[in-house]
Amino acid sequence: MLIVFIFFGIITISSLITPIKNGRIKEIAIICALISIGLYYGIRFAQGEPAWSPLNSLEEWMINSTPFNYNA
Amino acid sequence: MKKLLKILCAAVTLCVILLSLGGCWSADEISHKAIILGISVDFADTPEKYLVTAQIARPSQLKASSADGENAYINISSEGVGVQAALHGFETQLSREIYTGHMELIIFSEEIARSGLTPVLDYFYRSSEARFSTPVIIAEGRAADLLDIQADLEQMPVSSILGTMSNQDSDIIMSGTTMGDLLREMVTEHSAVTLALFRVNGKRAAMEKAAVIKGDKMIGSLTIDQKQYELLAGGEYDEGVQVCKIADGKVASFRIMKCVTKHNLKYENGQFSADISVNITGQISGITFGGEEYTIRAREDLEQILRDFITRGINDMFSATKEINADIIGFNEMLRRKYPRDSKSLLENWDDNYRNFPISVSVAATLTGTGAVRERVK
Amino acid sequence: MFQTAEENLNAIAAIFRDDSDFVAREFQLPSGGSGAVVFIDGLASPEIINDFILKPLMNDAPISIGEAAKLDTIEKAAEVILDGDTVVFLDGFTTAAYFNTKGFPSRTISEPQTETVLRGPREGFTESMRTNTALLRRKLKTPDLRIESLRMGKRTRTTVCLCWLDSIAAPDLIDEVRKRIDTIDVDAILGSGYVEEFIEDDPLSPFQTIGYSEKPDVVAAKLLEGRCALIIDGTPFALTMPFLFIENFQSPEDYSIRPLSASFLRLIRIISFPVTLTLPALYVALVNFHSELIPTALLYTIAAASEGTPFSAPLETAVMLLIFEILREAGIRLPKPTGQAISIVGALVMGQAAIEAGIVGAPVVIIIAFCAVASFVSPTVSDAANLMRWVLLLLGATMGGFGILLGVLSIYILLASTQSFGAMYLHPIAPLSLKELGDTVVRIPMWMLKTRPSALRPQDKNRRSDDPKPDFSGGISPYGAEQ
Amino acid sequence: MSSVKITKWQMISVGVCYMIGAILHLSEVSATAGRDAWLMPVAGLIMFVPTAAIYCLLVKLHPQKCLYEINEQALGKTLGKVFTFLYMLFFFHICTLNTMQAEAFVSAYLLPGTPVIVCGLMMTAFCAFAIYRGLRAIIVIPFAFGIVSGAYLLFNFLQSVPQMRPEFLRPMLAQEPRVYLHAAHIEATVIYGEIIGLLTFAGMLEKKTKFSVCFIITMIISCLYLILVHLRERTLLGDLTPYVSFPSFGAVRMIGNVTGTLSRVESIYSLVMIAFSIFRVLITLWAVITALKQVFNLQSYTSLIIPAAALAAVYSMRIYASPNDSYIYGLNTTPFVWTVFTFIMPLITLVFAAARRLLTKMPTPNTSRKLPEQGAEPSGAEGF
Repeated sequence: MLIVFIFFGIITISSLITPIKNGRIKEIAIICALISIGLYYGIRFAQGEPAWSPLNSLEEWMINSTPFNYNA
Repeated sequence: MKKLLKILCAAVTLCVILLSLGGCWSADEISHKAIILGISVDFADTPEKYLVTAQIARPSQLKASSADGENAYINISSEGVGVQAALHGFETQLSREIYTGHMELIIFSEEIARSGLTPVLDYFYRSSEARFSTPVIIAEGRAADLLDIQADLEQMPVSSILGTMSNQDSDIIMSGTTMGDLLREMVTEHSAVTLALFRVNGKRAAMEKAAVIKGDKMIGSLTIDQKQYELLAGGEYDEGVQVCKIADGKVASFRIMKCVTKHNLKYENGQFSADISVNITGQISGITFGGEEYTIRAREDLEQILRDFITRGINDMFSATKEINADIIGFNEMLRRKYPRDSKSLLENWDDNYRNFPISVSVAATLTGTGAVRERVK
Repeated sequence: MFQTAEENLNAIAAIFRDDSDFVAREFQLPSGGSGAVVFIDGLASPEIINDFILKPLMNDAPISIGEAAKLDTIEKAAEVILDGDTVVFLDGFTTAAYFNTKGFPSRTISEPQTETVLRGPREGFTESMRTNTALLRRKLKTPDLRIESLRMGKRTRTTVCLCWLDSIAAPDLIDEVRKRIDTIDVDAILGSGYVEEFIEDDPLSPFQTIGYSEKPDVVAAKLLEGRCALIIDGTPFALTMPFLFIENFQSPEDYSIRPLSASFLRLIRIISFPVTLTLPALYVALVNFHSELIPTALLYTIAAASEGTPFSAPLETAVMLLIFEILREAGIRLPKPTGQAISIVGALVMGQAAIEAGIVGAPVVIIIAFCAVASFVSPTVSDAANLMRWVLLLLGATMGGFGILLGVLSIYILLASTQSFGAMYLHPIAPLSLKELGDTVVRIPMWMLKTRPSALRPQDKNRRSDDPKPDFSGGISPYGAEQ
Repeated sequence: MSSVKITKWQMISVGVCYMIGAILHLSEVSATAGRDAWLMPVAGLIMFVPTAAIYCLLVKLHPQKCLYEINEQALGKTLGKVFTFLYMLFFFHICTLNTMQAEAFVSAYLLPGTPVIVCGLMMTAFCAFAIYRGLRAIIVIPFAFGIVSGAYLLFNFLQSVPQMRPEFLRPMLAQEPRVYLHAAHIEATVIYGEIIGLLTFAGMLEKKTKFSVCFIITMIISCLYLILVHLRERTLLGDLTPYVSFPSFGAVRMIGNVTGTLSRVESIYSLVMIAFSIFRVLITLWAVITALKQVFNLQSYTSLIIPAAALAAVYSMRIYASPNDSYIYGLNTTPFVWTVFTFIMPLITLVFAAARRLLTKMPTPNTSRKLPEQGAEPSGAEGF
């Protein structure tokens, strides 16, 4: 299992090479943001704890305190 | 461009190595699998435990002719609190992993059927390997004995039981009720379903009765004839033989080729009633009495005999089912579908109302031929 | 160039430095002054030189050779000599003249070994470019068949002929090919493979995007559809561009046999590609992952067969596959092309022995043999299939049906997104055009074949006029019918 | 956008394959509507008509423009970018929801031993490869693949016909209207609403084909397909439907060995279903990446592909606490969240676009036919 994580980690990092080569800062920033979010979720998943997800918390709030649900 | 090429090649080779290392999680060799063909579940001697017996095929013996004593199967049994625990017990005895992907038969003993099937069936319909289309049967006495019968024409007892069921199915009586049908009936309340009831006499298994399951408990059994009339009344009758015993020594048997059944439910001034019309076409297949008068010219009397016999059969089948108040034809479903609102009150306690639910039966029989011979050989 | 023939002669002799096959012959002109004839023995044919150049020069008669031109530099003279022509230096002239006296020996026209045909023309290209272009001219006797020759390779200076039909081929295709050929700066072009790798679209993809053929009628048919061909001096294989994936399954045989059987054969070729690609992977996936799909009786035979064998199913398949690859390669290296058949027979015998020895199960040998035979049905695509088969086997062994599904979809995407000189590779299937399926997946009769493949963007779309096929029934009344 | 030109039938085949990919969402609809689930696609389509009208009008007002360009053209630079970013989040959630459901399905039925994350990563790796090869390859998948698996689905349906019991469908329409409203709302937003993904490449249609024609044909074909799926589910499973986790797959498990040899056909059926949901993941991932390119207006998105795919795979593990939660939320709140994205936001874009169109046309007499003011108040059924 760990091997698969390492393998996909290498591939994602390797996608940084071309933008660094031709110096596109915006792309590097976005890729780093994506990778950091991915790491956050990857680690939370590896440790088995739940992670914050916008959709989950939005719908939790809708169920508890708004009329917008069918409470089936 | 050159750099990209290098990365591409590196990535591909890395992927190949890692995939082969990390993969093969859920791959298990066929030769490391114990292929289970049939499972029988009994109450174990120690209370609260089940004795599960599994029939496992031995492929290498299959090719060799079974004459040299080595049968092509082995029966393993183990005890456990539930079916899952018992199946897990097999792992300790067997050299291979158990594989239920090809399971073709599930047998429960009558005691378990009478005490309730849900705790036992639960494992089967949750597991991803079992199929809803696996037939379920009930065994009188110990279910494990059914797995030890002598499989004369087949290589394995399970396939010989399946063989008898499929002949019966096409010929007269038993449609192999699958796990899916059983589940569907158990889910709809107040409805009942019939399963084949096998009994071991000597070295062979014979199917003489049909167990009636209501909810998830077995509440009684029907004889083979009653079961046949239930099929006639329910409209699931393909073809078969109907033997009418008029008096001692005088028997007429007919070959039924087509049977069209219509149920129409009536609801007048608060009173529900059902009218079943059965239209049978058949052939004379054997007469053991009578002289000149019972030939083709006497067709009307033979049809009359067949009509009376079937009407009486269906009526006493309904009276039998009303006794143990199991609505195996499924009138409650028909009523709910036809009169969803008005039948609500009746269906509330359908168990008692079924007892005095008026069912009228009208049978029409036409005989189209007398087999290969036109006249009766004196 | 110099004034006198002698200095010119010495200059060119300096270039060739007394090679054994370099011949220089001085002579005196009857009207005074000396001259020299220079040629390479073996490349130029001595009879033409003696009768048509030396004799007239000796007695002041005009030289009557068709192809002749002037030369002004010694280097060009050397280049021309190497082509097999003869150069004549005369006193008092600063330019020389060269005459076409090519006469080098070349193979006679024979039936190509790789593309054998039961019924249809049997002549194949040879190594000399002139005969090849001549063969092509005989097939396409139209004035708008352009044959443009270019020089490639600094050292080998091989001449390459780019041929196309002016009224059909798309002009931008020809410019594109010409542009790509000019970009090649390599010192040697010895075979068609060199050129192919330099100018093809997707160097890394295992599927070829440039077709090759040894038969002039096949090349002619492709030119008529709007492609262009590259005939390379010194190799019998002509390259045809652009190349579509469906051409792997079209064989010249199809157009000379009945349309129904031709369509049936073509469907078999098309089906054999996915079979040879996915069969071993499917077997491994079925046995290891989804064994509930196998009918129970077959499950027992497979289980019984693989009872005693030491290897696991994927390893066993991989070992057998490797053995068959080695045997196939050995079969090709055997002198005759029938070697391939021998290798398969050898393989089956070896497989049988392996089964008896209990190393391999019987089902595996059957599947691998069938898969190897299926790959011979369309040889041009079989080398790509061999590679892809291993990738799919790996995916099948690790992820089962799911892995194979991803693998097959990836191959489909790889094919669908490759282009060959601007033409979509999976032309009639990927961007689907139903009326083009006629000549590709199934061969409709000739008189229904009205248009050229639209992917090649031909200038003039239809092959024949639109009038329907005349109905000949009832033309001649059968004999003895007129009572 | 790139110079890819899409023909009419390619757009329709992409739309239909995209809709078939929603097969794993259908358990919510059959759970609410139960016996009459097979009528819900029609009810959902009727409730979907206002949204469909908005999409067609949006594309008509901005020919040859994709969703994101429409946003920027109609709403101006900044608000357009905000809307595109919200759409990107929406598409990202659809993509991860589908990955999660497909993963759970694969690891439950096809590869019991393989960890779920590996199935997810393999799926998104394939999607990354497809996007890397370009839109021309993605557009071409559905046609050839659709025909092969369409033929198999038909064969599978015919195979289950002998065991169908039509009487399970009766009594029809015997439940109270609130149930039908709820099921139609789910159908209109969660299943039909996600078709907004098609708008992201609606601009690449050829000149001569109109988007609304393709859109209507797609909706009709997918509605027919959904009816068939529910019909088979109900007639095979009867009252078992609420108990089975994947009803459309559970129905296939009921088929006995009708063809004699091939007895357990559901593995092939599940592979075909997974292929369609992978296609849906592919389209939504492509929409996310092009949205990123549009919002931060980068030159090329090729380097973004792999990180986005890897994030989709990892995030799909933790989008909900467990796959069953998605079923519960799918019943209750997801329809409302999806209504905002699939109905409200396009409605606002349309209002802006129409207003902008009127302003530009105001000085000159309005020669062209007066555009029907589409900003009609959503019909009662749609309300909360």
